[in-house]
Amino acid sequence: MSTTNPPLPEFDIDPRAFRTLADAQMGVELDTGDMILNLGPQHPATHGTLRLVVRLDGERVIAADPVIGYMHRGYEKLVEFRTYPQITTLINRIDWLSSFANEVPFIDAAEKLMGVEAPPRAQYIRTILTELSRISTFVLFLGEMGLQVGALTPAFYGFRDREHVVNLIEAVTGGRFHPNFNRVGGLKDDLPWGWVNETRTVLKKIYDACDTFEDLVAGNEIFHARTKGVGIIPPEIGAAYGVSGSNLRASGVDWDLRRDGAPYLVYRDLDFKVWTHPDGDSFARYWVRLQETRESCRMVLQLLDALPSGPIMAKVPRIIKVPEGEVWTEVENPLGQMGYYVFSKGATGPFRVKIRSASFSNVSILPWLLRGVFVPDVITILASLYFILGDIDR
Amino acid sequence: MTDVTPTDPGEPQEPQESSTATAVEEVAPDPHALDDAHAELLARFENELGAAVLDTGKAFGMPIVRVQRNEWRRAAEVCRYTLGLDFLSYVAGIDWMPAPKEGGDDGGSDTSSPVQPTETTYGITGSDGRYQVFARVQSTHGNVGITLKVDVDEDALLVQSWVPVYPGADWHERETWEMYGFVFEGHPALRHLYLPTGFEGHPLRKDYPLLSRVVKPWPGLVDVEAMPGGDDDAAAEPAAAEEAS
Amino acid sequence: MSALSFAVDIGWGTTLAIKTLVILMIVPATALILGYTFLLKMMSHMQSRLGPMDPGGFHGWFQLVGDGMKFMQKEDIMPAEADRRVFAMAPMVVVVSTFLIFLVIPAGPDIVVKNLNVGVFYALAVSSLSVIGVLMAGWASANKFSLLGALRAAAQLIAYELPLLLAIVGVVIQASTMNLQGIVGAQSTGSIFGFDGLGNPYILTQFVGFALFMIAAQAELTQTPFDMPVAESELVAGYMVEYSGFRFLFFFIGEFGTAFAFAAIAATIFLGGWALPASWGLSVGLMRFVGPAVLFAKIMFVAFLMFWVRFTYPRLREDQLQALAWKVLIPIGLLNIVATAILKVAM
Amino acid sequence: MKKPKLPGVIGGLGITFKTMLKPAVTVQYPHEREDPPTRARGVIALKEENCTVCMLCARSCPDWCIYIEGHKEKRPPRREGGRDRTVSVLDRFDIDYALCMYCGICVEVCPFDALFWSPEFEYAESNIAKLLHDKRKLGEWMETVPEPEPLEIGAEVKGKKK
Repeated sequence: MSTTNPPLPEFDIDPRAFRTLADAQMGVELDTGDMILNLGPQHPATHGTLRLVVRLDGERVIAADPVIGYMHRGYEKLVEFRTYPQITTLINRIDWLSSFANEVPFIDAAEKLMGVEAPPRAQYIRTILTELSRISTFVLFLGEMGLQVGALTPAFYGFRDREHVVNLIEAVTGGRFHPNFNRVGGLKDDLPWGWVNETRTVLKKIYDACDTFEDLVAGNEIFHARTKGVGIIPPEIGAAYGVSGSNLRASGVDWDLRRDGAPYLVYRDLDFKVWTHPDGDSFARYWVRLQETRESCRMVLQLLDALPSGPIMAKVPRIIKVPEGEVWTEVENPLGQMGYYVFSKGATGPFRVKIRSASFSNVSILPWLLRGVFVPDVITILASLYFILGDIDR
Repeated sequence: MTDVTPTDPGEPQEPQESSTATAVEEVAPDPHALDDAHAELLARFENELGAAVLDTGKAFGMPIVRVQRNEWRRAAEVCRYTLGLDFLSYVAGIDWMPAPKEGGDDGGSDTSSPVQPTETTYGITGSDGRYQVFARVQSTHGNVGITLKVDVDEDALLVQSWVPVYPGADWHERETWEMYGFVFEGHPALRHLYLPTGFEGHPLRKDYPLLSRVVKPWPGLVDVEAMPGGDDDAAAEPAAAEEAS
Repeated sequence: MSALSFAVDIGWGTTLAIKTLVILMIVPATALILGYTFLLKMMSHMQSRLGPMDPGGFHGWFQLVGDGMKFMQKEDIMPAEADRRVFAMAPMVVVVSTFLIFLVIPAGPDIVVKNLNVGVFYALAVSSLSVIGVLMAGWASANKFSLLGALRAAAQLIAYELPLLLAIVGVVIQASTMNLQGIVGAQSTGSIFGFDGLGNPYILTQFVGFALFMIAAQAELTQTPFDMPVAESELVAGYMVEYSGFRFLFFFIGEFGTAFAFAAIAATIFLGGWALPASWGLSVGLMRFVGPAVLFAKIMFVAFLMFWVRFTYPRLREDQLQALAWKVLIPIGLLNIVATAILKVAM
Repeated sequence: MKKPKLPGVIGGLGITFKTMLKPAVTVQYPHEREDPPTRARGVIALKEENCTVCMLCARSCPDWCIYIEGHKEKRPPRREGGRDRTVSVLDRFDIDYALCMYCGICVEVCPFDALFWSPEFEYAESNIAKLLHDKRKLGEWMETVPEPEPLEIGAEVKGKKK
């Protein structure tokens, strides 16, 4: 019953050539004028202020041009006027859903430049908190995707279950959204009393929540009809556009920086499965993130069992001066590959930092992906790519 | 190919006080060493491009190569089609000139932001001008990656565009164009990405002031008032003044 | 006609006035009841939250009434390029069709505004009036989103008129009358293979018809999984985007009033309407009071089904929706009619 | 225990029905309260006696939202016969919570432990100017500062000054 997308032409970027295909497709001789529709910047389907200028022929999209920059805070300029502790407070505002995971690569870069190594307990707690912020982002996505496709209820389940995880992060770091808990050389504080057992009960709840989402959304035939075969990203074109993370793994690319890239934190001592899906459509992206949420729960349980004791802060001078040099650190953030290229000239702050955020490239494939697609499918594809505006605009 | 680790020309004026924390460099294995996959990649890249490679270097296990200006697109083609580096991470720009002190040279206006050294030093593979474009490409299966750098002529500001090779470079180049002013030849439509259409000036250049900090007086400027008419000795200068530099 | 003249003999005109007054009050009241119980309380509990608690003290019963008043005093904005008269008329047309449906629904042995012989046929014919109102609203608001919403609504409502009718034809054949009182009577007196303790509610024999009717009603009311015209995440509010204040209140009443009307038709046709099985031997006088309560209970059950589906499912794309209507529902409807006819003759 | 796979369409209905019967999770805020964890960063409290007007917090605040004014005073020597001590006294210590991003750098950088975190969060104002809390108000927050909670097993307990 689900009509698949029309056969997309071999990759090219000239919409003019596509226009004839759209007409031939519709078999409409009379030349109807195109309608320019503005999706956003105030629109419920764009997670924030993304504006999509769409040229429609009837309900079918001929060309889509995302307009971004409404949330541009100019991080790369701000960073040049701040010291390292001040920057950690800033960068966890880039991808504000998994904010702890933003701080880790930058602190890792500073520690590499200074030749400082955070003690094992700090590494373990950092990995736990990164995986917890991944769980909180994905649980929200599992509910949010249902909302974009029309089902109101999963969104509330998503927020309800995510609340437990966010409370856990707040109990440790003090901040629900902006933990600012990383310091060069370790962490600001240790875990509060009874936190480990509390985390185990919460992980049990998240595990059950995943089953609920499996039945309510992933198993629903209407959801299949709306997402299967919609917005297919071929692996080689996805990689050429820099799409990373679950979006690329959903197209069958078995690539996860936690396992493959340069070793960071304690992912090397964990055994976890990298989930991929052959189809590369919106359903595959939902399915991959659902499995990755479960995988993260298992990983945090392993980490909690193997949590070493000991100090959480290495010996680091009070005023941090990072020696001269350049370093590139990349990590597997919930949204994809996040990396910092830090140029330092030996001052208390970096000379220049290139922030490679995942959603920027994930969204740059939209003009290619949205050609010949129905309007409701545009919303499905936007939801399945799962980008955060702060991540796009920096 | 000179294998140079980052040594800035000449010692900076005040001796680099070796803070206790930096682990003793020599004993630990060289942190920049390339694992064999990257070393082999670097070797293959060099014999593919031959003379086009001006300089190579490595930083923390990542090879960096500076290529000639007119070979930039060919380097991309080599990376994508011969070396199989199919994933484009980013394309970005850098301005090596140190930022002029805000509010002229009286200094002390804002000591909360870091004080960068004043002379211009270039990164690992050096640069012949103030501007450079650097990009990173990786392989999604071989988990190797390489960073390429190219110089941008200061008065011509021209760079070859990577869009025909990596379509993903489209947005990255638009951002670098509006932030630094480099014109990418062969780019389908260089127009503003982040900044509003009528925006003049290139914000990420070092000489572009951060207005928000110029407008508001720095709350840290005020000092404890000296005793009225008392015999406060000159030595009781507020301790904070020299500590912050 | 003189049904309502208990003690005093009141003229023809006054009964008509009373009846219209009752109808004018029923529709907003049912919209409030339905909206409150299902949209506010049931939906929130299904989403593990409480819903309004403070307004009106006990469980926030005053919430929708308060909303109604809020809408009334809100400014009634009309877009600059809007087609003023059509923009103003659109909500009226949509609500009128709701009022008209209530004319034929029987709530008791002789409690009905007009007992038409072609009752069912009339009800469904009138319910398709709202399509015109929706198109008028979409076109007149000079807004791309509302235009898209209106065109989707037009295609959808027309496509689902057919399954709606076909579902009813089965019942009409079995009850061999289109008069709603007749159908209610047939169900209460009928018997299934001799056992008449439960009467013969057509939901048992006409289950396919009931399922078909519920799906088509869901589409007629533009409720999920068929709420493309008012897709919040795509078209924000579909054809209602530009409406605010009192006019939006009309749309709100229209939406929930029609939901109540369709639930009433479904209850009357498939669940035996106001009547309890004849074999229980209740007197007509008593039924005159018990009837409306029974009808209300059955309507709430059917409405529960509708809203339960609405809060659980995602939304279909319109081409899938059209394919569902033309390729699946209509063939099933025709088969159902053929089967009923054969059984009718064979019995 | 893989239960027989109901078609998703029916299974979904089951879930919403079950949730309807379970109690809701809403906390009705003004009547019921859910107090934040002890480490929550709600508001910054100032212990005036510890403050020596060293300006470190004002200088390291990324948002530039701490305004301090102080003056020097003569104080009798601690031990008799000693020289008079010149001490800095705080005149004005304002934190502008309209600008503050609750990063906590000031609390950390203060060498004399004059600033503390308190999980208190109910200080919303109708007028934004009132978000500039002066010295007196910051002192009031001191009572709401909780005792530092014990750490998890395996944590190295270092001296925690109040």
